[in-house]
Amino acid sequence: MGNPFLALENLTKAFGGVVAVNDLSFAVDRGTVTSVIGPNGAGKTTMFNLITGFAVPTSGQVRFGGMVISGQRPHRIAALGFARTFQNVQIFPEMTALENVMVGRHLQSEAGLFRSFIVPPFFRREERQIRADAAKWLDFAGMADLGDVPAGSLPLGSQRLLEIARALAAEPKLLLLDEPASGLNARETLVMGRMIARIREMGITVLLVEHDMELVMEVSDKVVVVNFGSRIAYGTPAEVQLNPDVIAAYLGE
Amino acid sequence: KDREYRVGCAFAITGKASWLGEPQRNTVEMLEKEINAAGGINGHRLKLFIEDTQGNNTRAVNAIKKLVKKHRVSVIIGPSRSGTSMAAIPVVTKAKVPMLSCAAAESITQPWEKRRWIFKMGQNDSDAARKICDHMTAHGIREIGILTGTTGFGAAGRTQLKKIAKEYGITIVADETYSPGDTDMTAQLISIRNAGAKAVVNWSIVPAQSIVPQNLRQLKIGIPLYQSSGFANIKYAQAAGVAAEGTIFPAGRIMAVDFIPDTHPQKAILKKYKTGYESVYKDHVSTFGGHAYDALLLVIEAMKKVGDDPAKIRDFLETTEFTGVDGIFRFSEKDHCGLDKTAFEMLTVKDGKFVVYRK
Amino acid sequence: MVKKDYFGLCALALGVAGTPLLIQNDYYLGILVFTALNCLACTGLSLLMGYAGQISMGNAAFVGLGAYTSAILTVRLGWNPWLAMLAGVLLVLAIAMLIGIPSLRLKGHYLGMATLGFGSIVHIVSVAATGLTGGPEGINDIPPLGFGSILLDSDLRFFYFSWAVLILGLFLALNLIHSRIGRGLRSVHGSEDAAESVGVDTAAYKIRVFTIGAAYASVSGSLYASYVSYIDPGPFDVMHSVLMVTMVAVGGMHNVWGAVIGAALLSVLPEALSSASEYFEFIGVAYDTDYDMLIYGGILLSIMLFLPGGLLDGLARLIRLPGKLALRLKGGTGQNG
Amino acid sequence: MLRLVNIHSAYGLVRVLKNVSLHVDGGEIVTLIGANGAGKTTLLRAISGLQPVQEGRIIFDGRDIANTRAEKLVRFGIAQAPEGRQIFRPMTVMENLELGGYLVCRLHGRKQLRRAIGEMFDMFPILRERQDQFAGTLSGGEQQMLAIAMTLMNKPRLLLLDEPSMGLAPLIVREIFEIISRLRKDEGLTVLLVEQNANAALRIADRGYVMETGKIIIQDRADALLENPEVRRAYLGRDKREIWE
Amino acid sequence: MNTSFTDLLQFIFMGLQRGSIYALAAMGFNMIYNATGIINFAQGEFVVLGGLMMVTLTMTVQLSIPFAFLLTVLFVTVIGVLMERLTINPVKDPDVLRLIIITIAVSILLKGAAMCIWGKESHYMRHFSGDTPIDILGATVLPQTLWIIGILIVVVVAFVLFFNCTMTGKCMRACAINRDAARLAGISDRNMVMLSFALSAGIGAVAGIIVTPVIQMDYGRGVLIALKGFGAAVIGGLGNSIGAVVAGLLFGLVEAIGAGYISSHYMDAIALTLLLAVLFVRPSGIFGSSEASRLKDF
Ligand SMILES: Nc1ncnc2c1ncn2[C@@H]1O[C@H](COP(=O)(O)OP(=O)(O)OP(=O)(O)O)[C@@H](O)[C@H]1O
Ligand SMILES: Nc1ncnc2c1ncn2[C@@H]1O[C@H](COP(=O)(O)OP(=O)(O)OP(=O)(O)O)[C@@H](O)[C@H]1O
Ligand SMILES: CC(C)C[C@H](N)C(=O)O
Ligand SMILES: [Mg+2]
Ligand SMILES: [Mg+2]
Repeated sequence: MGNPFLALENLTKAFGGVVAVNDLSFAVDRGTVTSVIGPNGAGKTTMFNLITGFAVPTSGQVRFGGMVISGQRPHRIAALGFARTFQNVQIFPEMTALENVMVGRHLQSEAGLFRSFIVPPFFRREERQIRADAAKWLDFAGMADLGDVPAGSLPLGSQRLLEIARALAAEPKLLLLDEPASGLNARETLVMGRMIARIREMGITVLLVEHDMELVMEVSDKVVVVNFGSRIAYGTPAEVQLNPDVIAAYLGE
Repeated sequence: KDREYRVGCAFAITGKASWLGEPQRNTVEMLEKEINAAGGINGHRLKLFIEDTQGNNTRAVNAIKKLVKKHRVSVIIGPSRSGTSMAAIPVVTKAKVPMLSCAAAESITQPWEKRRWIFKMGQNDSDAARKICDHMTAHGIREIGILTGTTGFGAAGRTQLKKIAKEYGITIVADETYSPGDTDMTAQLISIRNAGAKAVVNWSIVPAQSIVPQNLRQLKIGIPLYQSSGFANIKYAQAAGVAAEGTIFPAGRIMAVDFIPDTHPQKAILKKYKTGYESVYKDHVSTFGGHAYDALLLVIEAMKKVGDDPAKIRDFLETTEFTGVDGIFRFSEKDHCGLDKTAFEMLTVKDGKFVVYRK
Repeated sequence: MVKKDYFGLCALALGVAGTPLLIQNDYYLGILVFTALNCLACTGLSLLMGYAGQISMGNAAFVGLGAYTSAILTVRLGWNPWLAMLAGVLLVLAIAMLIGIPSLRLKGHYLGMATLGFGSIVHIVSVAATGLTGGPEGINDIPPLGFGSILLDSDLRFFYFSWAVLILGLFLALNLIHSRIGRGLRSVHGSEDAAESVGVDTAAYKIRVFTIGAAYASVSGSLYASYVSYIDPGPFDVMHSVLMVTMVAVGGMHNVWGAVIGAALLSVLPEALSSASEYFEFIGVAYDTDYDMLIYGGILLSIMLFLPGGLLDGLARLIRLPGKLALRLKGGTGQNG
Repeated sequence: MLRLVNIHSAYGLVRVLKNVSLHVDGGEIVTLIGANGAGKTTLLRAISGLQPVQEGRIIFDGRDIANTRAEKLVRFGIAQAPEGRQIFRPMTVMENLELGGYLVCRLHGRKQLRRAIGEMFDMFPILRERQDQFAGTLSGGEQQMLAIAMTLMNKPRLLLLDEPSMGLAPLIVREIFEIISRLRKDEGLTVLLVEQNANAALRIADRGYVMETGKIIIQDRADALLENPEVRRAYLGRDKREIWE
Repeated sequence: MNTSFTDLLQFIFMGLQRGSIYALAAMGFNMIYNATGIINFAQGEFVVLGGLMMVTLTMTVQLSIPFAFLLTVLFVTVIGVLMERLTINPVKDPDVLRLIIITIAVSILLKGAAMCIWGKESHYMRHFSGDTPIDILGATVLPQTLWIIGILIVVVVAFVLFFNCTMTGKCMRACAINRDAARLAGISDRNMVMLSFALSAGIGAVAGIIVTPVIQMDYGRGVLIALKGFGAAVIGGLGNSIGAVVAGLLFGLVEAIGAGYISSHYMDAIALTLLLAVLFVRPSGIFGSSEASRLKDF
């Protein structure tokens, strides 16, 4: 087709005087893990918001399989096969962990308002299916035994995993992870790394924002480095790691 | 002989219309004691069941049902307001228990075919309107502005004023309203003044009755102010202070007992009620309490004659003539109110007191 | 959870069927009718408040619109009451949609105020449009509903009917809650961003549940009109909207059953208080109706202070208490050993 | 300086801290590490007065402060940078810092407050640039810096840090750890540090505790912990490749 | 002078008088909103208690107006503090809706108590300086109206100064936004919330005292005042004092002018429609920042 899987084209977002994302362009190939790194306030989260519809670009656009998607409402973009997690975890605290993941199956199920109204749940095959699928994804995240716990009382690390399980339950084509390892200890981060690798093996393209360099280096195919909203480097982890600009702006010594 | 006679009362004792219900409750409690102290009705003890409707339709329906079905009363006195009375009508009609409403709206007893079990103590709004129009005609006033509150009472007054004014050939040049909680009617009064009205009629309940005269005075609009029978409580005049001086309104005679000649047939009962009430409760009588007084006296009289069978009481009432606090009731099959405009006296405020209007 | 809900529904149905064996007095049945009507309106409101996390302080307006549509169409135009009720629902759906679209963009207290304002406007119109609504004088002689020649004109019949409608309403609401759509709604409450990120159209969902709640209210209003057969603007003012919000909150927001229990309590409480004077008289204490308000406020306050999760939750905890105590004791010994 | 004796604490009926004892001496940096949900945050909240303690004593400067209200403890010189960027989101960065320095303002006046804010801006220059922006619109890392700066405003004697490095870029993490060391050196600050980045934390700490499911299971000197095989496997376990297999 | 101008002027005075009450009520709402995030439904009862207490002190006890004024404000402030101590403070984990329902319950209790103490009828009180109308450019104004407007100005200035020159206002807001964080900064949430209740009860009392001479007072009057005040607070942008005053006055003026020129039957509906229109255009009120309110829970 020639069209890249996902392409950011001269993407710019300004908040008043602050230009959070500045003329940013890069492409993501299908089935890869691309990491975005950069100092605090570089515009990584803003970029995620622009891709997933939570913010509207000031100029430039996001293309998905050749189609311009930026500017659409988030749920429309989700319907295209995008799923994400949030830097400040966003879960449904009053629902159980399993129910959280069941919400993730929203787009994979179809019962409409009328049917939902008339038919009680035990007569609905779909409902059982949703539950089973959700349980599967919860298990994938290593939380099989926490299904009945209200999500709000889970420790932070588990909430992060729950977010990922919910996103995966939507069976996305593209998964955007915003600092999934923050708040995890070294060992837990390793587990997270393994999980990202498995997600990639399932054929899901991953866009990752992370400050844990070891994780980034381990799992990424490509790394994009941004500073002040602009791209300052792009390449394989090894290349980027040695780039003097990156060292000066981000990694230090 | 030891069986008690049961009478139900449903008044707006609390809530927005408590100024109606409270004197009514006080009145019937006073009478109950009096009657029982005097040996009851033909030896039967009189037992009152008093319910608070809170001036609320749903509560009123429940209260009436409670009286009818739980307390099995023979007759009901109240409710205090037009709206709650209307809501109660289907219940008592179905239960075949007579009800003596203490409200005033005409639709409570009309159409008479559908209101066989309903009687009404409050003087007709239309008669109050007639009384006002008589007075205005006599003083050459032909253009008026009306000002009514958006309560059941005010709305009924508005309807009647419009109808009766037409009968009298009086033009309503301005028709203004305000909501019950409103506390400033200057805008409406200015509209009335600008429309060229020669008098204002205000038809409402507290506290607007006291505020309208004050607003008029503030605006220096020097035209006469007429108020409805709802003004008939001396406290409202006191609240308005000097501004209330000269306010003209129709009222039951209970408001002007001292001015009624001894020869008047109502004089005795008026005096009895007023002195009785004021000595027991250390408070001024009001016409509203008077409605309950008449209602209970009527019921007692009926029970004396025909016992406590609801149907018999109803039949008895339909043929009764009774001189009460509110006027001289002449009930008939088609007229379950039985009062006409002679029940009213035109009063005015003079030196902070109600006096009969004399030109 | 799911099972419990439907068992509860069956239990409720059985209870309703059996009630007239215990209670024959029309007075008590009448109270239960009003209870059912309040429960019905609150069920709809609880979908909005408890599940979608949005507040509406204008629900009484929808009850009123339903009631007035029924009354006007039957009395003035002679429509069949069922048809009038349906017309009420349709009208309310349309109005709810119209007012919901701009309002539901607002949040929290702003949404509260907007719905409150809408509710007051409807109330003011019902007072001022005397030609249509009869104004404060109201509309009387509203015909009863009926099935063929069987008219719902006795308290017993209406009792069965109103509770059947409530049970049906609850059944539908429970279906909705335990469905994909219901989860979507609850997710809106938890985090709109997260809900959007998995494809839930939060704006559309809020409007849907708002209109559904309004339809419940409308049916409740139509039933009220035909049961009492007289309406005036009184029962549909903003204080009744506030009362409904209170009912839902007192019962426990996060569950329709909470709404039902809260509505039931606050419907029955004033009636119970109205008999308070009899009890007090019985034990020889002077009691004035005026104290009702104090007692009512006191009870409401105590529930909110001492039962943080609402009545339903309080009851549930009471039932589970022995088990929990046992658990705690076990935990304690485990610690020491 | 701070001594916890047999602390118990619970959320409702769920016991989270079970018989925890630890101590931090004046001028020390002590780090607390442990898996997700071990109870570290709860422990810090218990010290700072946000979390009720069912049993046990918390002794600070010789007085039992268990269940003393948090706002009072701040006056004693205990400050906590809580987990999860507890800032005032709908207020500007400037307002946040002013509030952080509430006590400075109360005790020493506006001028001191301005000075302290100036110092924070020097420490985190990005905050100066963002001073009129609503704190809730800051990037995650900027929020974290703000939260730490707010805590430092009051010049505490005992600093409780809950995962300060969370969401910060490597450069900044290093900077923060340097700031902590410097404050300890220059001003004799005492620090109790909860960190997931155990490697870095143990490197600047004097001593460390390891917590698991609400209990302290290991305590030792920091350098010893760094070498402890059990700790290495569970919390520092980068070099254990087998987890990949 | 031409009548249409004097009429307009008359409506404006009427609007300002009405609006002043709404503005004061709205400021009371804001005070508690800022410190807790809740809408205090008992705000109207503070106004009522202020009015009724003042009636008793001046008409029955025959105290001089300034002395009675102080005593009344003190009395209602104490009620506000008690309310906070007994019903708001004991709530462990404050949930906004639950607290609001608590304030509804308290408002019912206060209303009930006022009814038992002062009875059901309207109470009236003499005007501060007589009720002889004053002519201003052809419009007639009661001296009390001038008192009302004057006292509103004094109160507004005092509060704006207080909140801008001390940190207290910010601290209050901090408590509502994030209680734990506020406490960690050394701010006593309990004192702030209590202070907010005290101040808002005090403002309520002042409102009650100054309006009672012109509108009279009865136990049930609180609801309406509260609703309008709430509307003004929301339109002005919750939490914003200047917004409250502007919106309150605007509300009063719209009502007065609507009643004067359009229709008294729909006067309230006109004001409310305007309110809705404003909200739909500016979802966070006239002076509210939409960005800030997006960052708030309530
Ligand atoms: N609504 C807004 N108004 C003003 N500035 C904003 C807004 N949202 C974000 N910014 C600014 O834009 C910049 C980019 O923020 P963003 O959250 O994208 O950073 P980030 O790269 O994700 O950083 P971090 O690694 O700290 O999470 C920040 O400096 C932030 O302060
Ligand atoms: N509000 C709450 N209600 C119930 N349980 C809670 C609550 N907060 C925390 N917990 C539970 O308390 C335990 C300890 O949590 P805590 O947050 O103290 O852990 P932590 O060691 O700080 O973990 P993390 O590394 O994820 O920050 C966890 O099991 C958690 O599920
Ligand atoms: C008797 C009247 C003064 C009251 C009137 N019946 C009402 O409905 O309010
Ligand atoms: Mg970010
Ligand atoms: Mg933690």
